[in-house]
Amino acid sequence: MSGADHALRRVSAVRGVRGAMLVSAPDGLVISESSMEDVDGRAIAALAASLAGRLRRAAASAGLGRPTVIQLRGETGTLLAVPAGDELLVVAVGDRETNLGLARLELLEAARGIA
Amino acid sequence: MNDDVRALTSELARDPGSLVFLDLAEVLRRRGQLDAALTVAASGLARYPALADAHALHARILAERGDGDGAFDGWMNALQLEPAHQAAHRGLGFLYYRAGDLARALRHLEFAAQAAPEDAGLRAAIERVRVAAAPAPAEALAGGTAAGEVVAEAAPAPTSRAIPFAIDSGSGTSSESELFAGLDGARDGLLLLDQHGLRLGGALRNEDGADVSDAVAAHLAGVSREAARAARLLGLGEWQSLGVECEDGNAHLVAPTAETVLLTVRDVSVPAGRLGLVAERAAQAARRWLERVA
Amino acid sequence: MSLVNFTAREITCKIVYYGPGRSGKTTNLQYVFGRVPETRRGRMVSLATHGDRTLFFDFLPIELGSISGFTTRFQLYTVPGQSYYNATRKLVLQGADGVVFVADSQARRFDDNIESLQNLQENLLEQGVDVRQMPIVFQYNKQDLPRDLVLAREDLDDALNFRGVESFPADALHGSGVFETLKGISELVLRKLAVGGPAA
Amino acid sequence: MRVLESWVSGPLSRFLDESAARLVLLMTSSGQVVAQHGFTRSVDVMSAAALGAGIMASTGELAHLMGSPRFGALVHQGTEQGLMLSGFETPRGRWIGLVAFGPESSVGIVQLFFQQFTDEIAAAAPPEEPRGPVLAENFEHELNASLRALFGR
Repeated sequence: MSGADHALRRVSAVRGVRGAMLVSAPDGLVISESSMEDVDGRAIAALAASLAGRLRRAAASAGLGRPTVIQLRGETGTLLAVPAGDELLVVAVGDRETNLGLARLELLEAARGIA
Repeated sequence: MNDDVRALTSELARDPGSLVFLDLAEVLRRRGQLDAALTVAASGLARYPALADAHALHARILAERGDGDGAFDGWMNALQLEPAHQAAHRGLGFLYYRAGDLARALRHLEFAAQAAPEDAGLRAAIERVRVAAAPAPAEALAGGTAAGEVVAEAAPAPTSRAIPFAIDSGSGTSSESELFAGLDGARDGLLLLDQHGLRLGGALRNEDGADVSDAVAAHLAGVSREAARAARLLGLGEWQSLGVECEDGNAHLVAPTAETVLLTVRDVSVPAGRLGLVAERAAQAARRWLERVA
Repeated sequence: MSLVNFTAREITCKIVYYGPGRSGKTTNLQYVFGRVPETRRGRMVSLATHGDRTLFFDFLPIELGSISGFTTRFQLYTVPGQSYYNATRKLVLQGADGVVFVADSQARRFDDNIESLQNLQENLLEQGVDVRQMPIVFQYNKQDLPRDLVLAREDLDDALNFRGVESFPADALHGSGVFETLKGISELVLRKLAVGGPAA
Repeated sequence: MRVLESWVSGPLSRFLDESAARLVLLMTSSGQVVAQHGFTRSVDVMSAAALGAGIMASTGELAHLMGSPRFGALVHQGTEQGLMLSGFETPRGRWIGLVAFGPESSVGIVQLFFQQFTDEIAAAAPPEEPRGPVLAENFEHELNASLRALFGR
């Protein structure tokens, strides 16, 4: 098992997380994914990368430097995305019960390992 | 003028491969001979399909003939060939304005102004679009800019008047100063914008103290739509907030109303959780203010 | 089948120049390309090898102008003639509204013409097209060559043109017969769209 | 945006809106244009359609030759813009979409919303109506005049 797969498995193991994936940021495609339940992995990759791209440009124009963690919270779940270098994103989707603090730490850890 | 046309026509006849078609089509256009202008521009374009000026002129003539779709395609082609093409940005600015897409209109007009900073007419149009309370496009876009006249003549009134109050990018109106009154960061870390990326109130400053409100607002145009789309397609329900931790600061986005977005920015010492609370308080203030000014 | 846009009042037809290798199909398109004003034609797309033989296809769109109030456009295609390119020929033939069969008039190419014509019939049949319903004209090219090298139009008609459709002697390199051929196939193709024509 | 049949425009404008694509060309598998957005000259559109259909047909043959199923989509990612070619079934037969997109979009976004678009197209297509005569009986005169003008005769 590759390092990336191992890292994704650790993210997926966090309570409430429905799945995790590694995404190519410029083209919004799945590189590798772990136990993605009930969600179209391709949609997650495309939408997360698009959102991350827009926020990266906005953060740069605000003088905030590069984004390190992105969290989109909805009524019933959360999308988390952490850039790993310029080209990759580690992404997780969790339900309402997700331990977001732990998921965030695992994603940061995974990104450090992959970048 | 007639002599102009005659001279240019015979020059073009002598050398069909020359770029004189641009001058001839332009002269015909100014004289209102749009059919002839179009024929000349189209044949020039067929010969020089990679010439941005030819696309832009062709588009301009189509716009004057009332073919907005054709003009849009032409100006987009010009930009693909020459991303900073001034006339194409100007033309698209006016088309977007006409369609009521003020954020895109503004972006294109600002690009156009970068290439022609001395163009007072363009600057005035930008200000008017910013304020977005113009009584009619013909007035808003006047000021001697030819493309403005063109599209304004052909254009019906803008369909979108979604912005219910004036946006003053100066020192702030009395009502705007009430927006985030009493809140920490009211003048440098809270920014309320509409869905088109136009600033409604508040301000954002970078670490050098420069006002970056408009640039950030432009980048966030459509962000609420995109957040809503992602949340919907990923089965996350309605979106509630978008948090962005960055190297040099943290940002938090919420939607106080369906048409607005509130950006809260603090330095990295403010943890993401607390930023959410600050943002929620500011969102309440924004909702109250929006109700008052509407 | 030809595309008809009733809203924009436009007709687009696909015409395929078929025939054995080196019979002059590309030359036909090149001549048309050279004669038609730039405003009325697109770029000529040629996917060819260095040996100038058509590898994939040549393509030339032309605008005829208004006919019965419809802006009428023709898409002219050639197929690669060499026998080993049959897969490509089948692809190009898909959806054709008319065929110009360009035969090489030289006596020594007689068998190649027959083989190519049979191949055309097989490929049409495979696509479920009734060969008798497909508008087709013949062009007997290279008639400018010395008399003793080429077959006469009557001989070629006897050998190839069983249906007795229109045929045109030609010297495509110098343009003779190219216009007449295009006119002939245009009439047949558009006849299918016309009042009183056989049902399309 | 230009469409051959009006029922295509709803799904197509939604696709353009969601994907932020720069150019879109829809064609039949034989290369006839069904709809387009972003091109200027109709003759360029026809060339692009002929090439797009040719590429799809030849890669289809290639897949067949190698014993693999037909390619769903072909993507070319350039430095300035990307291209996607994708075939899909409709009640009107097999169609092909050619999409060009810039950095404001991505392959992922284009593919995601193209899928939605093809679903909508499949659902929206009305049954094909039989076609009556299009041209006047004596069209030859106009045809000849057009051809003569075209060839400068």
